[in-house]
Amino acid sequence: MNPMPEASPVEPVDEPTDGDILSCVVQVKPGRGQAVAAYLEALPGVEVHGGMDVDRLVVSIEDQAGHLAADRLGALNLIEGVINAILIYHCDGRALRADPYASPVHANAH
Amino acid sequence: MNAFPGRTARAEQGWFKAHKWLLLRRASQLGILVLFLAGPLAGIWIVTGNLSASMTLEVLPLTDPLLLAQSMLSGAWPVMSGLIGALIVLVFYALVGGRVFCAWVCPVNLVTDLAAWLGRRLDIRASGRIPRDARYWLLGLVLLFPLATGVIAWEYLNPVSIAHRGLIFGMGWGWTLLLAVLLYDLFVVRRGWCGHLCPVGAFYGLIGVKPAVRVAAAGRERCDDCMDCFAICPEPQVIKPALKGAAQGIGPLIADMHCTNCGRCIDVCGKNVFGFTLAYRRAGLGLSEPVGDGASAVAATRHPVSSQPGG
Amino acid sequence: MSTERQKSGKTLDRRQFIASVMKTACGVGLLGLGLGLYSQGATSLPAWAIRPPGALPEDDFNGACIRCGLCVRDCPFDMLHLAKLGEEVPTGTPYFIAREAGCEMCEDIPCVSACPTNALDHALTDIREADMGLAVLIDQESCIAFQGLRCEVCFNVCPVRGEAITLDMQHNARSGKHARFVPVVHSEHCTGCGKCEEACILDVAAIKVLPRHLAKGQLGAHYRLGWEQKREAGGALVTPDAEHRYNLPEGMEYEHGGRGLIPEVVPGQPASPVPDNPLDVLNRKGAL
Amino acid sequence: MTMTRREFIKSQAVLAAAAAAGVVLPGGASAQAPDPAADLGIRWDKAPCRFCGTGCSVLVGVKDGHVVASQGDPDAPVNRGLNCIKGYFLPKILYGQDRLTQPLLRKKDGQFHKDGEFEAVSWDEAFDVMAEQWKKSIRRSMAENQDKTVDEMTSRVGMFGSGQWTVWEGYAASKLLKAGLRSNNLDPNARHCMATAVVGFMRAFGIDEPMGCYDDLEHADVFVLWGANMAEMHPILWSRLTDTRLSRPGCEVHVLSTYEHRCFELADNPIVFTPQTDLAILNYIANYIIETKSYDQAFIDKHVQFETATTDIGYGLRPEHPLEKRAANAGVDKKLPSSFEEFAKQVAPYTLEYTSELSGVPQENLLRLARAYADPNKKVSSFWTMGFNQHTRGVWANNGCYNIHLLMGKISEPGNSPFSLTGQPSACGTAREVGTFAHRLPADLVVTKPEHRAFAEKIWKLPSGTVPGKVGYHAVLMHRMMKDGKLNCYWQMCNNNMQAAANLNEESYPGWRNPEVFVTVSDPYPTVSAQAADLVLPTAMWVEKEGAYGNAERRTQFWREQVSGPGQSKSDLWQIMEFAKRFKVEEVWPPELIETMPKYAGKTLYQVLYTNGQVDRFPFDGKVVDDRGNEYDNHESKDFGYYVQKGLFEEYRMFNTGPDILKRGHEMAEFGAYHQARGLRWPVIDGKETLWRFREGYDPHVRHYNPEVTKGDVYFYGNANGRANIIFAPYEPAAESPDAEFDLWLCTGRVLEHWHSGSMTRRVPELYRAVPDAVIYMSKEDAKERRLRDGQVAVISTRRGEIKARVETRGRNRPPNGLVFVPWFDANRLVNKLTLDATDPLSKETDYKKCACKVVRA
Repeated sequence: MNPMPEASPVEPVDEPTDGDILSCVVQVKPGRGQAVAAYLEALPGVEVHGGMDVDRLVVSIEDQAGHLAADRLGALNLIEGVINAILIYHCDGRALRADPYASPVHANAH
Repeated sequence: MNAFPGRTARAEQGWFKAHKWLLLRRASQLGILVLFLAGPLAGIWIVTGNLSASMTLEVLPLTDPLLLAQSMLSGAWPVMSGLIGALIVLVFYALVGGRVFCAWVCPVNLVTDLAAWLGRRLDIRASGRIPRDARYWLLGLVLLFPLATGVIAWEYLNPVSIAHRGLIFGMGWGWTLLLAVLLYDLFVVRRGWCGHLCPVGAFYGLIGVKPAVRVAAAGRERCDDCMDCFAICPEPQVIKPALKGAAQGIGPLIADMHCTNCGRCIDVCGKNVFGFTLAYRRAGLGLSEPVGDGASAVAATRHPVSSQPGG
Repeated sequence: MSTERQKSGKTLDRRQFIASVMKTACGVGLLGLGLGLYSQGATSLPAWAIRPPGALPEDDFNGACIRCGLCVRDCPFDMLHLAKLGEEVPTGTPYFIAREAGCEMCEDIPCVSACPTNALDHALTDIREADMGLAVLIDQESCIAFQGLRCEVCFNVCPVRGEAITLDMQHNARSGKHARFVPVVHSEHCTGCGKCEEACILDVAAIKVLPRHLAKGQLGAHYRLGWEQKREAGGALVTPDAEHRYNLPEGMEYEHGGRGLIPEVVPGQPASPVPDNPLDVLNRKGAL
Repeated sequence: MTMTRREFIKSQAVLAAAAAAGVVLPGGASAQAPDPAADLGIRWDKAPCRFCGTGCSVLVGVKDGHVVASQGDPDAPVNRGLNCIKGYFLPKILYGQDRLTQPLLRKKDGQFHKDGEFEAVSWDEAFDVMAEQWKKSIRRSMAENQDKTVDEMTSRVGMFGSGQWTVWEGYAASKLLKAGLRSNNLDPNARHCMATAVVGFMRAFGIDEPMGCYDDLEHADVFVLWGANMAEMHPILWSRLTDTRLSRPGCEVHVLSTYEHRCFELADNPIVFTPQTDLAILNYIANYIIETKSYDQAFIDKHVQFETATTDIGYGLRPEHPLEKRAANAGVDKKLPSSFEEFAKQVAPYTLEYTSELSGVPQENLLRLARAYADPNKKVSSFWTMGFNQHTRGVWANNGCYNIHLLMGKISEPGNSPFSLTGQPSACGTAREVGTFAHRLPADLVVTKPEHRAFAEKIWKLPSGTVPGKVGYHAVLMHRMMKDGKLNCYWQMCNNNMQAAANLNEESYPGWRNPEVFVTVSDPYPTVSAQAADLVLPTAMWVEKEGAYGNAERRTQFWREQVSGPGQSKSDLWQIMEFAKRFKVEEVWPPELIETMPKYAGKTLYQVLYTNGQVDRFPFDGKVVDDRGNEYDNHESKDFGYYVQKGLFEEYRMFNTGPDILKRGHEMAEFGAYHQARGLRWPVIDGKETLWRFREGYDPHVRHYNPEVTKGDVYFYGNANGRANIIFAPYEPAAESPDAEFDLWLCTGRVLEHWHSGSMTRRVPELYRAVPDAVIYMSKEDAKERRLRDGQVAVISTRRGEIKARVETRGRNRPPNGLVFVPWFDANRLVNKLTLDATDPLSKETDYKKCACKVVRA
């Protein structure tokens, strides 16, 4: 049985179930919060969750085929208007893959 | 039946006579150890350092010449105090007899004597045979290492220095080496280490080729072939020419450089055959030096001399 | 001449002799090979073990040191150990662990004078020229001085304080009105004595003494630091410019080498918005 | 809503980032964000640091009744999340392994005996024995006071308090001693640190405490440090000063000291002067200002008056001491009116040449310093601590600095500030404001003035004439009186005076071990004082009790009891109030006094002083709750049945807040406000803090005292005519200078890593490892001259004693030739065996910075 063809690097695979997940805080030059947030949203696998008004964006990045989340984090620093991006939380995809079909966790379980 | 060597001597001349030189030797070995340990244990600093190099009363430097040689071969020029220490040791052993270090100073000797004693007591036959000259090869190797690799590799396994340094500065896993020597001597080769392998002994033997102090089988005519001296002696091959060489005109002097002047043969011999002799006394007695010595001694014409038992 | 039996005995002896010699030789050779391999492994010194002052480079040291322990005995502060068999350090050689007890940098260096074989080089007379290693402030995250707290214990205990280690005073951008006193090690003066690592108040020391080859980088031979060169040379290497003159609006001045454009001095306001020391601006986030 | 495991992980990641960025996320995502602290089970609450007068605020983390962590309080304006190395180790100071847990009394075969061995006893037995001793002494005092007026009565009992007491502990002690036991022998160890500053303030401004605040650090152009090693003694303030120096163009730092210390690393104008010659330097600067006519004539005309101090006032030694006999006006503090011209003439002799030659300071350094002060558009802040205060002419030195600032009018405005830094965390809050000095009553009132005593007695609801009028024994006098057998009961709280007081061999130790004296020491640890005491009481420390400290910028900070003390240890407050229960009014007050208020007959002092309807006004329902619902203990209120701290504080506020108080200017907010804020800088008038005093616009009192004051002008309402005093005082030599035999100056002090006598910080392993023992800091030449090598043990001795310590020539302090510095934190090297108990005769504060010693090989 031939191995599953590697997803072509160009078109991103939606809702990957096994990549790493990481969240970071992106310090932005004053007043540039909105613009940079919009720019980041456009990047594949990157979501901005808040902080646009205080120039400190809360961003989550997920692995995309061909684009590792960690590389993406590094790339953020080079974007115009970004002072720096600091990693806050990084969950390894493999840990997730261990039991991807675990019973869904209810929001207020604890 | 386990008759042990010296039993007759003990019976006839009393326990003390049968162990006199043994006690003196042990006193010397342990005495030297106490001198070194007085500092760290009791704070009385007489001798600092260890057998590799020491400083006595901040005046007298003593250095192990073999080790210093290895150090120099690795390219390090020694300090004046190190050099003087080595010269002092060389002169001392040249006079007193090179392998006196093995019998009277070396801590490993306690272990090999113990092995020999256990062997005799428990009647364990260590039947292994290796040539006694292996130690000279090892000595060559030991000196070659610093020359080739610039590192004194021998010191990583040298039981002599590790034992003594272990006793003074902390043993660590050093005891395993001593255990190995003990088991090797007990089960593999009788007197395996000191008699066959130890390059330190070999080196000191080479220094003490012409010592002033020697054992002589002066009263060999009284020998009744009880073989006690052969049983007790760590280097039995040195006795035969002196004891039985009268016919071939070989003098009563144990001329072989492997003799460690340990004096056990004197102790155990019920007939007072053996005794220490000093060079000038020997000259007086006309006991000339045998012409060439070493294992293949060629017969040399010499008139037999009656001599009293050694000092 | 000798009898036949004797002759044959001799020839037998010779063959037997040569055989036994060969056997011994290869036996000892095998032993030597084993010893060589073991010694190769044993001579690699772990980073935390530091040689006493004046020690030769590591492999020369292993050749020169005869493991006599005289340096250990003569150390007035009892902080040297002799490696025991089984420890990672080559057996019998002296070392100390900085975190346990650093070298007190005695001015008369008793350990060197006690060494009989120049393993501790007697050429070392000024303890400040010793090179036991190099202190490196490795963990800047846990070092509380980097966070702005007033610690400086490593700076205070250093026997060569002010040269081997100095405090770089920087603006604390987070608090906005405090300064950070950041310890900086200078490799040309640091002797690697380990007092800083010993005294570091963290549970695990943030500043550690490493062997110099592990700690030091090396500037490309093709490049020099301009301001260093100027300082060393005592003046500009290239003749400085002729005096510059500018077209400026009334009341404005322009300071070529210094503060650049200087708007007319508004009374009560500090003369210029920019501090005269360029580094002051660079070290601050300013309006960022 | 169900989430896959992946979504759950992702939301966690986002929430963590949000928490780190301090951003509130829209939508419900943050709803179930577990509070990172809560799930670790640590309860955080604020508290001021236990150590120096800076007053940094920390958050203390408590879990299962144990302080497990601390952090710099990020929202505190003083330190914004930073600490020094001592603050970093605050959680560890509570848990030294030899913490005292039960009272210990010297006993021999079951009975108290002066030379017996310490044995554990119960609190009751401890207080019974103590009460018996105190009553015996009080009976003798009452007999001696039989026919004395209230202004002449003395007492044989005394208490030695501390600038590390909480505000209410000082207040309760003051009530017990002055009102209850009618003894003014209550002095704090702040006598050793801030008494000179107090007298300096009172003589110049008629009111205590600095007029500036820490914000001067961010506004000054020039900083001048007079005998203040801020780099080590006020680390966080030094950090702020350094930041201003680095970022404000043209900012200069001048450092004056008798030896080179850590502040010299930033000194643009380093000045090392011969001890005592700072007086000449101050007069020279005044002279320079007058000669160059750069003084602010308008300011002088409107706000300043001139006086001249009585000179040749001795050195506060025993009367029979030759120096004291030779002094013409020993101890006289009278000031004579003078004028600007008179002052100009008086400072005229202090020319640049004379001063430079006398002080050994190069002329250009003095000139640069004088120019900085005299430059009208440069804002100058002067900072000083023990260099000025522990000084046989300390009051003159304090006034000398005020003279310069007043001549230039550079005072009471941002950046222009003569700032007397406080050493201890609550020397201001407790010792000075509550007035636990031998001559003081709360809010700058004094015992010698009848109307002040009457006012206090009115508030305390006591018969008039209860509070004695004669000034009690100050710190140094206490030890002398104990040695002479005139003070027979001594209770030392929250400090370590056996190690701290000067001249241990001749005064302190003989005094404490005098058989006629019963010494009690309350301390968490077995200190040197405990060793020399007769009864040792285990004491709860810092966050083991609810407390309040007042720092150097008049900021009062409260904290709650976060953990309980180990074993049977109790807070100082509890001990004072419990001990008060042992005295009936009849045993301490003469019958005629009781008759004036018969309702007190038969009552205990506890009932009279602490359940007078004011102290016990606030109920206590078993716990203290903060605004986040956390609950805290309060062992005193639980034992006494009412909210003790609140009651005491509110009664104390009747002295400084309210319509009919005698001395305005010390107003404080009500009790609750201080638990909600990181401290408020008094005077707090209708909830608003005062930053700069005596300046209209910043200080409401100015408008009150001087309605037609022009906008932004000053008015020194401490003095009746609103004018501050410029007081001339000449240079006078030190009490004991080096001579042929004792050829070196000896200066003592502290190091960054240790606090005072090291009883807490030396029990933190890392701090002990960083600085294990006291060393003799010496110059290289001095060491070489005496054949001493670095690290070698030497014997340092004076006419009074000797100790052994190692020599340090490469350390943080680099003394000039002729001077050595020895820190006093080491219990094994009691440097106060060497020091001379000479004091400033006006403030009675010991001069620890100068005596003559010699150093020889051990």
